[in-house]
Amino acid sequence: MKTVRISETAIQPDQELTALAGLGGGALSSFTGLVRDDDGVTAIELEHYPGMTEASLSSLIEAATARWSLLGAVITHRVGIVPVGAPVVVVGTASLHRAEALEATAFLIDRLKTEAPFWKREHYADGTTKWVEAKSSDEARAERWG
Amino acid sequence: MKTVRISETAIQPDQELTALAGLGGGALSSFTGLVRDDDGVTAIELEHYPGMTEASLSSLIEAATARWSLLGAVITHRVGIVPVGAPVVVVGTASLHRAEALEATAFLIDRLKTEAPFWKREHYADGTTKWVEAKSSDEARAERWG
Amino acid sequence: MKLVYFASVREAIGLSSEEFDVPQDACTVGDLVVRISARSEDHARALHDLPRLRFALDQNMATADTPLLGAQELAIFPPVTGG
Amino acid sequence: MKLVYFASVREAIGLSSEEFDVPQDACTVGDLVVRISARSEDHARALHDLPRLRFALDQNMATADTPLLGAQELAIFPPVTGG
Repeated sequence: MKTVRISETAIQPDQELTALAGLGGGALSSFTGLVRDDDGVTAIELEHYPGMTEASLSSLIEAATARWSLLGAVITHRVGIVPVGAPVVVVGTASLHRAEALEATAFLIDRLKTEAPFWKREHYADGTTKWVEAKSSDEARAERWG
Repeated sequence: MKTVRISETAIQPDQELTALAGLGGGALSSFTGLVRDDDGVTAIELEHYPGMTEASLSSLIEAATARWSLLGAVITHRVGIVPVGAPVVVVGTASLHRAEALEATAFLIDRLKTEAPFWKREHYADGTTKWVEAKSSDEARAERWG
Repeated sequence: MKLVYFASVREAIGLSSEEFDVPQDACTVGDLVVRISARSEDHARALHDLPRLRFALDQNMATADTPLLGAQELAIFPPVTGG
Repeated sequence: MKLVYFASVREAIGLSSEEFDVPQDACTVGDLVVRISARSEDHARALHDLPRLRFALDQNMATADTPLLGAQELAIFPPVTGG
Protein backbone atom coordinates (compact mmCIF):
# COMPACT_ATOMS: atom_id res chain seq x y z
CA MET A 1 0.00 0.00 0.00
CA LYS A 2 1.53 3.30 -1.11
CA THR A 3 -0.59 6.40 -0.73
CA VAL A 4 0.18 10.04 -1.42
CA ARG A 5 -2.38 12.77 -0.88
CA ILE A 6 -2.35 16.57 -1.11
CA SER A 7 -5.23 18.06 0.85
CA GLU A 8 -6.68 21.55 0.62
CA THR A 9 -8.81 20.89 3.69
CA ALA A 10 -8.03 19.91 7.29
CA ILE A 11 -6.46 16.47 7.72
CA GLN A 12 -7.15 13.95 10.48
CA PRO A 13 -3.93 12.02 11.14
CA ASP A 14 -5.69 8.91 12.45
CA GLN A 15 -7.87 8.69 9.34
CA GLU A 16 -4.82 8.95 7.08
CA LEU A 17 -3.19 6.07 8.97
CA THR A 18 -6.19 3.73 9.33
CA ALA A 19 -5.37 1.54 6.33
CA LEU A 20 -1.82 0.88 7.59
CA ALA A 21 -3.14 -0.95 10.65
CA GLY A 22 -4.87 -3.57 8.51
CA LEU A 23 -1.87 -4.91 6.60
CA GLY A 24 -0.98 -7.74 9.01
CA GLY A 25 2.25 -6.14 10.25
CA GLY A 26 3.40 -5.84 13.83
CA ALA A 27 4.69 -2.28 13.63
CA LEU A 28 3.14 1.02 12.69
CA SER A 29 5.13 4.22 12.94
CA SER A 30 3.94 7.74 12.24
CA PHE A 31 5.04 11.33 12.29
CA THR A 32 2.70 14.33 12.31
CA GLY A 33 3.97 17.85 11.69
CA LEU A 34 1.79 20.54 13.28
CA VAL A 35 1.80 24.32 13.02
CA ARG A 36 3.86 25.34 16.03
CA ASP A 37 2.52 27.87 18.46
CA ASP A 38 5.37 30.34 17.78
CA ASP A 39 5.28 33.91 19.01
CA GLY A 40 2.79 35.95 16.98
CA VAL A 41 2.18 33.25 14.34
CA THR A 42 -1.52 32.64 13.70
CA ALA A 43 -1.26 30.32 10.70
CA ILE A 44 1.06 29.13 7.98
CA GLU A 45 0.25 29.17 4.29
CA LEU A 46 1.54 26.35 2.12
CA GLU A 47 2.14 26.65 -1.60
CA HIS A 48 3.16 23.69 -3.76
CA TYR A 49 3.94 22.64 -7.34
CA PRO A 50 0.92 20.60 -8.43
CA GLY A 51 1.95 17.51 -10.37
CA MET A 52 5.58 17.60 -9.30
CA THR A 53 4.56 17.41 -5.64
CA GLU A 54 2.70 14.13 -6.01
CA ALA A 55 5.52 12.66 -8.13
CA SER A 56 8.10 13.77 -5.58
CA LEU A 57 6.23 12.21 -2.62
CA SER A 58 5.65 8.99 -4.57
CA SER A 59 9.31 8.74 -5.40
CA LEU A 60 10.20 9.22 -1.71
CA ILE A 61 7.95 6.27 -0.89
CA GLU A 62 9.57 4.23 -3.67
CA ALA A 63 12.99 5.03 -2.21
CA ALA A 64 11.83 3.98 1.27
CA THR A 65 10.33 0.70 0.06
CA ALA A 66 13.51 -0.06 -1.89
CA ARG A 67 15.53 0.45 1.29
CA TRP A 68 13.32 -1.17 3.94
CA SER A 69 10.87 -4.03 3.89
CA LEU A 70 7.58 -2.16 4.31
CA LEU A 71 4.00 -3.35 4.09
CA GLY A 72 2.75 0.15 3.41
CA ALA A 73 3.53 3.85 3.51
CA VAL A 74 1.37 6.97 3.53
CA ILE A 75 2.19 10.64 3.08
CA THR A 76 -0.53 13.27 3.36
CA HIS A 77 0.36 16.96 3.13
CA ARG A 78 -1.82 20.02 3.61
CA VAL A 79 -1.68 23.03 1.32
CA GLY A 80 -3.35 26.42 1.76
CA ILE A 81 -3.78 28.19 5.06
CA VAL A 82 -3.28 26.01 8.16
CA PRO A 83 -3.97 27.46 11.63
CA VAL A 84 -1.71 27.04 14.68
CA GLY A 85 -2.07 23.57 16.17
CA ALA A 86 -3.39 21.93 13.00
CA PRO A 87 -1.59 19.12 11.14
CA VAL A 88 0.52 20.05 8.10
CA VAL A 89 1.89 16.64 7.22
CA VAL A 90 1.30 13.03 8.24
CA VAL A 91 3.79 10.29 7.41
CA GLY A 92 3.06 6.68 8.32
CA THR A 93 4.66 3.31 7.63
CA ALA A 94 3.80 -0.30 8.47
CA SER A 95 6.20 -3.25 8.64
CA LEU A 96 6.49 -6.70 10.18
CA HIS A 97 9.04 -5.55 12.78
CA ARG A 98 9.64 -2.15 14.32
CA ALA A 99 13.09 -1.14 13.05
CA GLU A 100 11.89 -0.80 9.46
CA ALA A 101 8.83 1.32 10.23
CA LEU A 102 10.69 3.61 12.66
CA GLU A 103 13.56 4.24 10.28
CA ALA A 104 11.42 4.61 7.16
CA THR A 105 9.22 7.21 8.87
CA ALA A 106 12.23 9.30 9.88
CA PHE A 107 13.67 8.93 6.36
CA LEU A 108 10.43 10.04 4.70
CA ILE A 109 9.92 13.18 6.77
CA ASP A 110 13.61 14.14 6.62
CA ARG A 111 13.73 13.80 2.83
CA LEU A 112 10.34 15.43 2.33
CA LYS A 113 11.62 18.53 4.12
CA THR A 114 14.43 19.07 1.62
CA GLU A 115 13.05 17.56 -1.61
CA ALA A 116 9.30 17.98 -1.92
CA PRO A 117 8.21 21.23 -3.64
CA PHE A 118 6.33 22.93 -0.81
CA TRP A 119 6.93 26.46 0.45
CA LYS A 120 5.50 27.95 3.59
CA ARG A 121 5.02 31.41 4.90
CA GLU A 122 4.01 32.49 8.35
CA HIS A 123 0.99 34.71 8.95
CA TYR A 124 1.24 37.03 11.97
CA ALA A 125 -1.42 38.51 14.20
CA ASP A 126 -0.69 41.99 12.77
CA GLY A 127 -1.60 40.82 9.25
CA THR A 128 1.96 40.60 7.91
CA THR A 129 3.46 37.47 6.35
CA LYS A 130 6.99 36.12 6.02
CA TRP A 131 8.45 33.31 3.92
CA VAL A 132 10.08 30.62 6.02
CA GLU A 133 13.79 30.17 5.27
CA ALA A 134 15.15 26.70 4.56
CA LYS A 135 17.28 25.42 7.46
CA SER A 136 20.77 23.98 7.10
CA SER A 137 19.90 21.55 9.91
CA ASP A 138 17.23 20.05 7.62
CA GLU A 139 19.84 19.56 4.90
CA ALA A 140 22.13 17.87 7.41
CA ARG A 141 19.39 15.48 8.57
CA ALA A 142 18.41 14.59 5.01
CA GLU A 143 22.03 13.87 4.11
CA ARG A 144 22.38 11.35 6.92
CA TRP A 145 20.30 9.01 4.74
CA GLY A 146 22.93 9.13 1.96
CA MET B 1 2.65 15.73 30.03
CA LYS B 2 3.80 12.24 31.00
CA THR B 3 1.24 9.47 30.85
CA VAL B 4 1.54 5.75 31.48
CA ARG B 5 -1.41 3.43 31.22
CA ILE B 6 -1.92 -0.32 31.47
CA SER B 7 -5.16 -1.39 29.82
CA GLU B 8 -7.07 -4.64 30.21
CA THR B 9 -9.39 -3.66 27.36
CA ALA B 10 -8.84 -2.78 23.70
CA ILE B 11 -6.83 0.41 23.11
CA GLN B 12 -7.45 3.04 20.42
CA PRO B 13 -4.06 4.48 19.42
CA ASP B 14 -5.49 7.83 18.27
CA GLN B 15 -7.27 8.33 21.58
CA GLU B 16 -4.08 7.62 23.52
CA LEU B 17 -2.26 10.25 21.45
CA THR B 18 -4.90 13.00 21.36
CA ALA B 19 -3.49 15.02 24.25
CA LEU B 20 -0.02 15.18 22.65
CA ALA B 21 -1.37 17.19 19.71
CA GLY B 22 -2.49 20.02 21.99
CA LEU B 23 0.86 20.90 23.59
CA GLY B 24 1.89 23.58 21.08
CA GLY B 25 4.72 21.55 19.54
CA GLY B 26 5.46 21.12 15.85
CA ALA B 27 6.23 17.42 15.97
CA LEU B 28 4.33 14.36 17.08
CA SER B 29 5.80 10.91 16.66
CA SER B 30 4.20 7.60 17.49
CA PHE B 31 4.75 3.88 17.37
CA THR B 32 2.03 1.26 17.60
CA GLY B 33 2.84 -2.41 18.10
CA LEU B 34 0.14 -4.74 16.77
CA VAL B 35 -0.37 -8.50 17.06
CA ARG B 36 1.22 -9.77 13.85
CA ASP B 37 -0.71 -12.08 11.59
CA ASP B 38 1.81 -14.92 12.01
CA ASP B 39 1.10 -18.46 10.83
CA GLY B 40 -1.43 -20.14 13.12
CA VAL B 41 -1.39 -17.39 15.77
CA THR B 42 -4.88 -16.26 16.78
CA ALA B 43 -4.00 -14.03 19.71
CA ILE B 44 -1.28 -13.19 22.17
CA GLU B 45 -1.69 -13.14 25.92
CA LEU B 46 0.19 -10.56 27.95
CA GLU B 47 1.11 -10.95 31.58
CA HIS B 48 2.77 -8.20 33.59
CA TYR B 49 4.05 -7.30 37.06
CA PRO B 50 1.47 -4.87 38.46
CA GLY B 51 3.12 -1.96 40.25
CA MET B 52 6.58 -2.56 38.83
CA THR B 53 5.23 -2.21 35.29
CA GLU B 54 3.90 1.31 35.82
CA ALA B 55 7.10 2.35 37.64
CA SER B 56 9.21 0.90 34.84
CA LEU B 57 7.30 2.72 32.08
CA SER B 58 7.39 5.98 34.06
CA SER B 59 11.12 5.71 34.51
CA LEU B 60 11.55 5.13 30.77
CA ILE B 61 9.67 8.38 30.14
CA GLU B 62 11.85 10.14 32.73
CA ALA B 63 14.96 8.87 30.94
CA ALA B 64 13.61 10.09 27.59
CA THR B 65 12.73 13.56 28.90
CA ALA B 66 16.17 13.84 30.53
CA ARG B 67 17.75 13.06 27.17
CA TRP B 68 15.55 14.99 24.74
CA SER B 69 13.55 18.17 25.00
CA LEU B 70 10.01 16.81 24.95
CA LEU B 71 6.67 18.51 25.52
CA GLY B 72 5.00 15.22 26.35
CA ALA B 73 5.22 11.44 26.20
CA VAL B 74 2.65 8.67 26.43
CA ILE B 75 2.98 4.91 26.81
CA THR B 76 -0.11 2.70 26.83
CA HIS B 77 0.27 -1.09 26.99
CA ARG B 78 -2.35 -3.80 26.74
CA VAL B 79 -2.43 -6.81 29.03
CA GLY B 80 -4.61 -9.92 28.79
CA ILE B 81 -5.60 -11.60 25.54
CA VAL B 82 -5.12 -9.49 22.41
CA PRO B 83 -6.36 -10.80 19.03
CA VAL B 84 -4.39 -10.68 15.78
CA GLY B 85 -4.38 -7.18 14.30
CA ALA B 86 -5.13 -5.38 17.58
CA PRO B 87 -2.76 -2.88 19.23
CA VAL B 88 -0.52 -4.13 22.04
CA VAL B 89 1.40 -0.96 22.76
CA VAL B 90 1.24 2.70 21.78
CA VAL B 91 4.17 5.06 22.35
CA GLY B 92 3.88 8.75 21.48
CA THR B 93 6.01 11.84 21.99
CA ALA B 94 5.60 15.54 21.21
CA SER B 95 8.36 18.12 20.77
CA LEU B 96 8.99 21.50 19.16
CA HIS B 97 11.08 20.01 16.36
CA ARG B 98 11.01 16.58 14.77
CA ALA B 99 14.39 15.08 15.69
CA GLU B 100 13.53 14.89 19.39
CA ALA B 101 10.14 13.23 18.95
CA LEU B 102 11.39 10.72 16.36
CA GLU B 103 14.36 9.66 18.46
CA ALA B 104 12.52 9.57 21.77
CA THR B 105 9.80 7.34 20.31
CA ALA B 106 12.37 4.85 19.01
CA PHE B 107 14.19 4.96 22.37
CA LEU B 108 11.01 4.33 24.36
CA ILE B 109 9.85 1.31 22.38
CA ASP B 110 13.37 -0.17 22.17
CA ARG B 111 13.91 0.13 25.90
CA LEU B 112 10.38 -1.01 26.77
CA LYS B 113 11.03 -4.25 24.88
CA THR B 114 13.98 -5.19 27.07
CA GLU B 115 13.14 -3.53 30.41
CA ALA B 116 9.43 -3.42 31.12
CA PRO B 117 8.07 -6.47 32.96
CA PHE B 118 5.69 -7.89 30.35
CA TRP B 119 5.64 -11.45 29.05
CA LYS B 120 3.70 -12.70 26.10
CA ARG B 121 2.61 -16.04 24.86
CA GLU B 122 1.11 -16.94 21.53
CA HIS B 123 -2.22 -18.70 21.26
CA TYR B 124 -2.61 -21.00 18.25
CA ALA B 125 -5.66 -22.08 16.31
CA ASP B 126 -5.31 -25.64 17.67
CA GLY B 127 -5.67 -24.37 21.26
CA THR B 128 -2.01 -24.68 22.25
CA THR B 129 0.08 -21.79 23.61
CA LYS B 130 3.77 -20.97 23.58
CA TRP B 131 5.83 -18.40 25.52
CA VAL B 132 7.60 -15.97 23.23
CA GLU B 133 11.39 -16.06 23.60
CA ALA B 134 13.30 -12.82 24.13
CA LYS B 135 15.29 -11.86 21.03
CA SER B 136 18.96 -10.92 21.03
CA SER B 137 18.16 -8.38 18.30
CA ASP B 138 15.99 -6.54 20.83
CA GLU B 139 18.91 -6.45 23.27
CA ALA B 140 21.14 -5.09 20.54
CA ARG B 141 18.67 -2.32 19.64
CA ALA B 142 18.20 -1.32 23.27
CA GLU B 143 21.96 -1.15 23.81
CA ARG B 144 22.39 1.33 20.95
CA TRP B 145 20.90 3.91 23.31
CA GLY B 146 23.73 3.36 25.84
CA MET C 1 9.80 -12.73 52.21
CA LYS C 2 7.22 -12.78 49.46
CA LEU C 3 8.26 -14.58 46.29
CA VAL C 4 6.45 -13.76 43.04
CA TYR C 5 6.79 -15.69 39.80
CA PHE C 6 5.86 -14.73 36.26
CA ALA C 7 5.33 -16.36 32.88
CA SER C 8 7.13 -19.69 32.33
CA VAL C 9 8.59 -19.62 35.86
CA ARG C 10 5.12 -19.22 37.35
CA GLU C 11 3.81 -22.04 35.17
CA ALA C 12 6.66 -24.42 36.03
CA ILE C 13 6.32 -23.82 39.77
CA GLY C 14 2.52 -23.84 39.59
CA LEU C 15 2.19 -20.78 41.87
CA SER C 16 2.13 -17.05 41.24
CA SER C 17 3.40 -16.22 44.73
CA GLU C 18 4.39 -17.80 48.02
CA GLU C 19 6.05 -16.91 51.33
CA PHE C 20 9.61 -17.98 52.04
CA ASP C 21 11.66 -17.69 55.24
CA VAL C 22 15.02 -16.26 54.28
CA PRO C 23 17.86 -18.27 55.86
CA GLN C 24 20.34 -16.21 57.92
CA ASP C 25 23.22 -17.13 55.60
CA ALA C 26 21.47 -16.15 52.34
CA CYS C 27 23.00 -12.76 51.50
CA THR C 28 22.28 -12.30 47.80
CA VAL C 29 19.47 -12.98 45.32
CA GLY C 30 21.54 -15.88 43.97
CA ASP C 31 21.94 -17.45 47.44
CA LEU C 32 18.20 -17.28 47.92
CA VAL C 33 17.34 -18.75 44.52
CA VAL C 34 19.52 -21.80 45.28
CA ARG C 35 17.51 -22.34 48.51
CA ILE C 36 14.20 -21.87 46.74
CA SER C 37 15.24 -24.47 44.14
CA ALA C 38 15.49 -27.05 46.89
CA ARG C 39 11.85 -26.61 47.82
CA SER C 40 10.38 -29.10 45.30
CA GLU C 41 11.06 -30.78 41.99
CA ASP C 42 8.93 -28.13 40.28
CA HIS C 43 10.98 -25.36 41.89
CA ALA C 44 14.21 -27.08 40.88
CA ARG C 45 13.06 -27.44 37.28
CA ALA C 46 11.78 -23.85 37.08
CA LEU C 47 14.99 -22.36 38.51
CA HIS C 48 17.75 -24.64 37.23
CA ASP C 49 18.88 -22.35 34.39
CA LEU C 50 20.12 -19.44 36.50
CA PRO C 51 21.68 -17.37 33.64
CA ARG C 52 18.30 -17.33 31.87
CA LEU C 53 16.44 -15.99 34.91
CA ARG C 54 15.76 -12.34 35.68
CA PHE C 55 15.02 -10.89 39.13
CA ALA C 56 13.41 -7.89 40.73
CA LEU C 57 13.91 -7.03 44.38
CA ASP C 58 11.15 -4.84 45.80
CA GLN C 59 10.20 -4.15 42.16
CA ASN C 60 13.64 -2.98 41.07
CA MET C 61 15.62 -5.01 38.56
CA ALA C 62 18.31 -7.05 40.31
CA THR C 63 20.93 -9.67 39.47
CA ALA C 64 22.07 -12.84 41.24
CA ASP C 65 24.73 -10.73 42.99
CA THR C 66 22.32 -8.15 44.41
CA PRO C 67 22.33 -8.18 48.26
CA LEU C 68 18.97 -8.90 49.86
CA LEU C 69 19.34 -6.28 52.61
CA GLY C 70 15.97 -6.96 54.15
CA ALA C 71 13.95 -6.61 50.94
CA GLN C 72 10.27 -7.62 51.18
CA GLU C 73 9.60 -9.08 47.73
CA LEU C 74 11.66 -11.10 45.24
CA ALA C 75 10.28 -11.61 41.73
CA ILE C 76 11.70 -14.33 39.48
CA PHE C 77 10.89 -14.44 35.78
CA PRO C 78 12.25 -15.14 32.28
CA PRO C 79 13.55 -12.31 30.07
CA VAL C 80 10.76 -9.82 29.35
CA THR C 81 8.96 -9.89 25.99
CA GLY C 82 6.51 -6.97 26.01
CA GLY C 83 5.82 -4.37 23.36
CA MET D 1 8.85 27.28 -23.02
CA LYS D 2 6.58 27.66 -20.01
CA LEU D 3 8.19 29.27 -16.97
CA VAL D 4 6.62 28.71 -13.56
CA TYR D 5 7.54 30.56 -10.38
CA PHE D 6 6.86 29.71 -6.75
CA ALA D 7 6.91 31.38 -3.35
CA SER D 8 9.23 34.41 -2.99
CA VAL D 9 10.30 34.16 -6.67
CA ARG D 10 6.67 34.26 -7.79
CA GLU D 11 6.00 37.22 -5.53
CA ALA D 12 9.05 39.19 -6.66
CA ILE D 13 8.25 38.66 -10.36
CA GLY D 14 4.54 39.20 -9.79
CA LEU D 15 3.56 36.26 -12.02
CA SER D 16 3.01 32.57 -11.35
CA SER D 17 3.81 31.57 -14.94
CA GLU D 18 4.66 33.03 -18.33
CA GLU D 19 5.83 31.94 -21.78
CA PHE D 20 9.42 32.50 -22.88
CA ASP D 21 11.06 31.95 -26.26
CA VAL D 22 14.27 30.03 -25.64
CA PRO D 23 17.17 31.63 -27.52
CA GLN D 24 19.13 29.26 -29.81
CA ASP D 25 22.33 29.73 -27.80
CA ALA D 26 20.80 28.98 -24.34
CA CYS D 27 21.92 25.42 -23.65
CA THR D 28 21.52 25.06 -19.88
CA VAL D 29 19.11 26.10 -17.14
CA GLY D 30 21.70 28.67 -16.02
CA ASP D 31 21.95 30.18 -19.52
CA LEU D 32 18.20 30.57 -19.64
CA VAL D 33 17.90 32.12 -16.19
CA VAL D 34 20.42 34.83 -17.17
CA ARG D 35 18.18 35.67 -20.19
CA ILE D 36 15.02 35.66 -18.08
CA SER D 37 16.69 38.07 -15.61
CA ALA D 38 17.01 40.60 -18.41
CA ARG D 39 13.28 40.67 -18.96
CA SER D 40 12.44 43.32 -16.33
CA GLU D 41 13.67 44.87 -13.13
CA ASP D 42 11.38 42.54 -11.16
CA HIS D 43 12.85 39.52 -12.96
CA ALA D 44 16.37 40.78 -12.30
CA ARG D 45 15.66 41.27 -8.60
CA ALA D 46 13.91 37.89 -8.25
CA LEU D 47 16.70 35.96 -9.97
CA HIS D 48 19.88 37.82 -8.99
CA ASP D 49 20.95 35.38 -6.28
CA LEU D 50 21.54 32.34 -8.48
CA PRO D 51 23.07 30.08 -5.77
CA ARG D 52 19.91 30.50 -3.68
CA LEU D 53 17.57 29.45 -6.50
CA ARG D 54 16.33 25.95 -7.18
CA PHE D 55 15.05 24.64 -10.51
CA ALA D 56 12.88 21.90 -11.92
CA LEU D 57 12.89 21.01 -15.60
CA ASP D 58 9.71 19.26 -16.70
CA GLN D 59 9.04 18.68 -12.99
CA ASN D 60 12.37 17.02 -12.24
CA MET D 61 14.87 18.73 -9.96
CA ALA D 62 17.62 20.38 -12.01
CA THR D 63 20.67 22.58 -11.44
CA ALA D 64 22.06 25.57 -13.35
CA ASP D 65 24.21 23.10 -15.34
CA THR D 66 21.32 20.90 -16.48
CA PRO D 67 20.94 20.95 -20.31
CA LEU D 68 17.56 22.17 -21.55
CA LEU D 69 17.28 19.53 -24.33
CA GLY D 70 13.88 20.70 -25.51
CA ALA D 71 12.16 20.63 -22.11
CA GLN D 72 8.68 22.16 -21.99
CA GLU D 73 8.59 23.66 -18.51
CA LEU D 74 11.15 25.34 -16.26
CA ALA D 75 10.21 26.03 -12.63
CA ILE D 76 12.22 28.52 -10.56
CA PHE D 77 11.83 28.71 -6.80
CA PRO D 78 13.63 29.19 -3.46
CA PRO D 79 14.73 26.17 -1.36
CA VAL D 80 11.71 24.11 -0.34
CA THR D 81 10.27 24.42 3.18
CA GLY D 82 7.46 21.86 3.43
CA GLY D 83 6.68 19.36 6.15
